[in-house]
Amino acid sequence: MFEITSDQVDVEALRRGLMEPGCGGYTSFEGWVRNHHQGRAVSGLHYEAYADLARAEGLKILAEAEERYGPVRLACVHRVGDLAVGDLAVWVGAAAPHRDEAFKACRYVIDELKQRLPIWKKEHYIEGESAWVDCERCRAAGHGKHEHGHEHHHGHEHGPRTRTEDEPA
Amino acid sequence: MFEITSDQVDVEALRRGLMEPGCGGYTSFEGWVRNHHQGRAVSGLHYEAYADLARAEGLKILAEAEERYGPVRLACVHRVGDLAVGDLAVWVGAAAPHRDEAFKACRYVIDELKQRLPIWKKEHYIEGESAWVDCERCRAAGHGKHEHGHEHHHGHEHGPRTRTEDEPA
Amino acid sequence: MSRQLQVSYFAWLRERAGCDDETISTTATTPAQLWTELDARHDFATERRHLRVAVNDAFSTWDAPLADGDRVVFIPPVSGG
Amino acid sequence: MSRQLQVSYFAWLRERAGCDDETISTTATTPAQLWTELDARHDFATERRHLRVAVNDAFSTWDAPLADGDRVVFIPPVSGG
Repeated sequence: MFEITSDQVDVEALRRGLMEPGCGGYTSFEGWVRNHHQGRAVSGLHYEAYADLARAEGLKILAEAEERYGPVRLACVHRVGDLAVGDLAVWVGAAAPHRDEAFKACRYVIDELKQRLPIWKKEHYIEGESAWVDCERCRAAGHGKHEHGHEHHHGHEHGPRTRTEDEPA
Repeated sequence: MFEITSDQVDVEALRRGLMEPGCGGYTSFEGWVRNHHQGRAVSGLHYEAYADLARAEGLKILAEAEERYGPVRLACVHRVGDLAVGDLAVWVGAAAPHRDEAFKACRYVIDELKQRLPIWKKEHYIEGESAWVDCERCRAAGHGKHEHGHEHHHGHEHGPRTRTEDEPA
Repeated sequence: MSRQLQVSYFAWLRERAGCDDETISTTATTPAQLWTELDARHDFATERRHLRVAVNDAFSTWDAPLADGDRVVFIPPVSGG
Repeated sequence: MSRQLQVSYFAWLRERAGCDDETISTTATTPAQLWTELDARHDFATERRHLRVAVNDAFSTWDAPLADGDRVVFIPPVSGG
């Protein structure tokens, strides 16, 4: 089950949906909107998705995790729209006979979706600006603003991008 | 927060207790009672704890995780008493600024507590027997019944042990 | 021969284009050619190598042939999760 | 000189001993000596090297000195989680 939604996520219902008497280990991951990012105070953020492709790619990631670590019961929901600090942005759940597979499958899904899902985050800062956030992996590599042409392991090329506008938070 | 309890675990309350505006990543692990173990159909189980030492050792494990992966907000609850298939036996939650630390701290806690907490599991089988379960690491190493003297990395020595009695499930 | 393409924009490409979607009459036969044409019109202020492209809601190469009625989406670096 | 010790049992050691706790008057000065004495009485059917020991609710070595009133617990291989 993979879903892109603008509604609040019912974590308890999702968790119950993965329960199965053959599963002894359950791992979940939740991404929460943080009050800071790269030294700036964040007041909230907006997620925008290319929903048709994001759903297809999300299901593909879950299928890959099942193939690598299965049998494992997996589900994932990603929010879109306006979110406040503390809101749940993404939820991943994995239930498996043993904990190792549950942990690895859960981690695989969140790592891959951060790199591959066509979803974009715009941060609103306390000082009253907003900015589209650059790619996590580019940031980790310490690249500057779209001046490089490295290749990521998923075969796509791109550069980091942070665009700032004079927009109220 | 580390607790040994014979009461049902309120996962939602524990999760909310870890929320903090500086945390962007939350990972939880739940151990559920499985309907099978090493090829035998399980009807339920009983956990017995040396509670005073288990609490001290549990807090020590949480402190070690904090030291290795902190800042990270951690909590853990282990059930004792009679549990049915599907019941939650153990819960670990970890909230950190980023997901890598949340995953690693959560995994560290569950891995360590399985090796170190003085808690014992007795399985009840569908066929009507019960047995104390042997140590996970001994089982993984393929050892026979307490005929070896290997040393585990926590510095203690022990052998696996499965004792079976003619007791109704 | 020109074809009609449906182009959708997201994130800062949408803001540069000033619209969510547009229907384009073009002689471009590949996403690469279409990008060059639309970049000239909208000035996206980025380079193509920073983007991926999807045709009809599936990731595509830049030199895939485009057919009349195709939906094309240029995909900036993602930041979900 | 003998001392009074409080001994608690868990899991299958408890079942072999037939009790949760017992107060022992003993000349044993270490957990190792106490184990030998109690194993002779209860026949635990295991070897000491498979166990750990706790004194006053903290893990201990087998050759630590025991004092009057100490609580001693022999700890079989654990299986929590």
